[in-house]
Amino acid sequence: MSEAETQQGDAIAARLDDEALIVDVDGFEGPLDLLLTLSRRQKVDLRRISVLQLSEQYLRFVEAARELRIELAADYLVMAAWLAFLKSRLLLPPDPTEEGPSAEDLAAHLAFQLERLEAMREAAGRLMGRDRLGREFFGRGAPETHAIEKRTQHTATLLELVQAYARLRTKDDFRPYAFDRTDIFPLETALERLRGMIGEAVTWSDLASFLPPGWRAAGGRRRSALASTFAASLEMAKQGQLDIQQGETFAPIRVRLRPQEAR
Amino acid sequence: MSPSDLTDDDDDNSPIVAPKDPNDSPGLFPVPPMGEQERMVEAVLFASAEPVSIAELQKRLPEGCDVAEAIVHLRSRYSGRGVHLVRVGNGWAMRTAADLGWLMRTEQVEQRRLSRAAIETLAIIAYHQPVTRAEIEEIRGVTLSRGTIDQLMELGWIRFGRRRMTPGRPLTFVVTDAFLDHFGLETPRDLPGVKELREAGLLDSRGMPGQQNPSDDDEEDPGQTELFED
Amino acid sequence: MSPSDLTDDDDDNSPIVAPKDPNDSPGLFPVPPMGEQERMVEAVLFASAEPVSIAELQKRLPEGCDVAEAIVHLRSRYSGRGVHLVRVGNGWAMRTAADLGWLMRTEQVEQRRLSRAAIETLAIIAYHQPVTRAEIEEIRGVTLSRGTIDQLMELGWIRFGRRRMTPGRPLTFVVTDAFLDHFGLETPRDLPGVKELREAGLLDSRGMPGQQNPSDDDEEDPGQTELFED
Repeated sequence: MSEAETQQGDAIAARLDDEALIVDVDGFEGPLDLLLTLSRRQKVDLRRISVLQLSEQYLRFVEAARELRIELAADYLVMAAWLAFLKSRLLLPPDPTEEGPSAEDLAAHLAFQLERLEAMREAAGRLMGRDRLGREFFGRGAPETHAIEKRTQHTATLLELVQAYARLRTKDDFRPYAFDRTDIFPLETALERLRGMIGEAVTWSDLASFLPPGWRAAGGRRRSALASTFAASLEMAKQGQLDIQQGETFAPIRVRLRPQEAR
Repeated sequence: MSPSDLTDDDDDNSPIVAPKDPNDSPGLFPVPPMGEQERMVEAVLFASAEPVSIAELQKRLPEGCDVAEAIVHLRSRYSGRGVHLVRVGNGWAMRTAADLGWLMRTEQVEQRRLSRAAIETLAIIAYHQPVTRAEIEEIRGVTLSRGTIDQLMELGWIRFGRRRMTPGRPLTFVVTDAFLDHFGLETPRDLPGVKELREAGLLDSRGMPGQQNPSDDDEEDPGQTELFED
Repeated sequence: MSPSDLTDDDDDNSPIVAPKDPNDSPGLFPVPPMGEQERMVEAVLFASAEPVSIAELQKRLPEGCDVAEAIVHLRSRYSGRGVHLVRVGNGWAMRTAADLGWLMRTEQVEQRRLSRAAIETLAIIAYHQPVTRAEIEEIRGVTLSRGTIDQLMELGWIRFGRRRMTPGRPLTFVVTDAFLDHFGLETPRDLPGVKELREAGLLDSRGMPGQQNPSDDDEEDPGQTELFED
């Protein structure tokens, strides 16, 4: 066999290999799982894995998947980008000015992640392979409950509890938007109050004297009540029920009942 | 059936009892020793929901086993113990010794689920404690019936907390250690938030923008922390 | 709790163990002899399908009984039998010997097949507990799908643990006594290979170099110290 033929043969074998993987791409539980599968091909202890070689294999896989127009999840592409970065760091001589972990540290961590994932896989296998209740060993088939004394016990699980709470919370979230009005003196109330009191104001009176008790101290409540009462006075002036007077800018606003003859 | 009946049975079936000549054995494997047979009968009777007949046991044990004899041995082994091997109708079963029946009485509890009002109230108390009656009503949007609080008190899951230092000094409610114990929580802080529930797939509704984790709120309220130390 | 722990308990509680002078007895009636106590524990454990905690046993037996000692006796009585007394977390239960599982075909329950993701997630929670969602995802290298946690919760094999005292105070997951019961484990320490994995550093939560290691903070939190010490 010529060298060219050998190369071609290798290429086909590699390609078949890759295709086998691609067909199974759905079977992988993410990029780390894929890396673990690829690393098994190196047939070495995971602690002695060549991360460089592994990165190349992974990048080749992603490339092949692209050629076959297989859409890879973003996770796989993120890992590809990271491995490409790692690969370049591993190939280049270390830059002493560069901060952060060395390429070797990063490679060692990747190897650790693979080893840990594999260890967990094995542990899961051993766990599921254990003698299990209801399969290899059994509890009492006829638990005894002599129904003599009946006592009602209410039970609830944590799941029910948190779901109940979530239901309440979610109900709240769907509440139609409403401004929570506290400390707001509504115009309607101001109008009503002013109408009731204006009869007493036969002489000029400070608008502020019409503010309801509890809304007179300086602050937000006073501002709100003053604004509403002022708006109410404008409304009543428009209706010809009162007169408004202000001596100069920022001077107190005064109102009085409009004399009968002026109406 | 008395042990003597069993012995009679033995005699009737003598050809299949522990054959000395392996050629007589109808099975492929040697018959297990009597101690093993006894263990097998013990396990089957323990795990069965119904009494098991000799015939059924014979079918389940390896060929060549002498179930009747195993039962005689097992029965005497359990005699005087807290559990007895008894004949029930056509079969055999394990039963608590009659003189210890009084021990079983606490088992007779009828489990009933909490009403929706109760579980919601409990949830509000757990997540918002210390919380007043008015606040519970505000959150649920309905009046709190007396029975609900009484029920939760009786269950030992809530208790009165300290009075709120607001006008009227209303009583507050808090959850108890029994509550934590029942729900497998170490502290009230371990209650999952709405966001976490959603992430864990325990909540179907869609994610709401700007949704807060209720437990995050807790942290901002210095009043909350004291309680957790109770 | 190992048998030696039980013995320690004995010492602690020695004043209430079978007082010789009836006047020492805290109850109205003399404490039953150990043989009787053993029968009672036997009856209660046989009657229950679920593990029963020492505390529960203590509550059901007459005052002054030494449940822990009775369990030690009972356990040795059942060793090698068709039914065993096994420890499950904080409780005790009677279970058939695993080598006789083949006899129990009629009792076998159809087990729901777990997805690979669910199995791995379960193993990670068991070996790394208490473990956060982010750590599970870091170990598996994929996002944890919502149904996975849901399924394991429904099986009653995992529950919420206490919150991690790190920024965001994430919830943790831990395995339950039902998990231990199902897999025939006395404590999480008995998980297969857990010691070797720990010694090999494979249970460390090691973050990417250069990134903040989430587990660093844990060390400072005494509350988080391994569940395996339970």
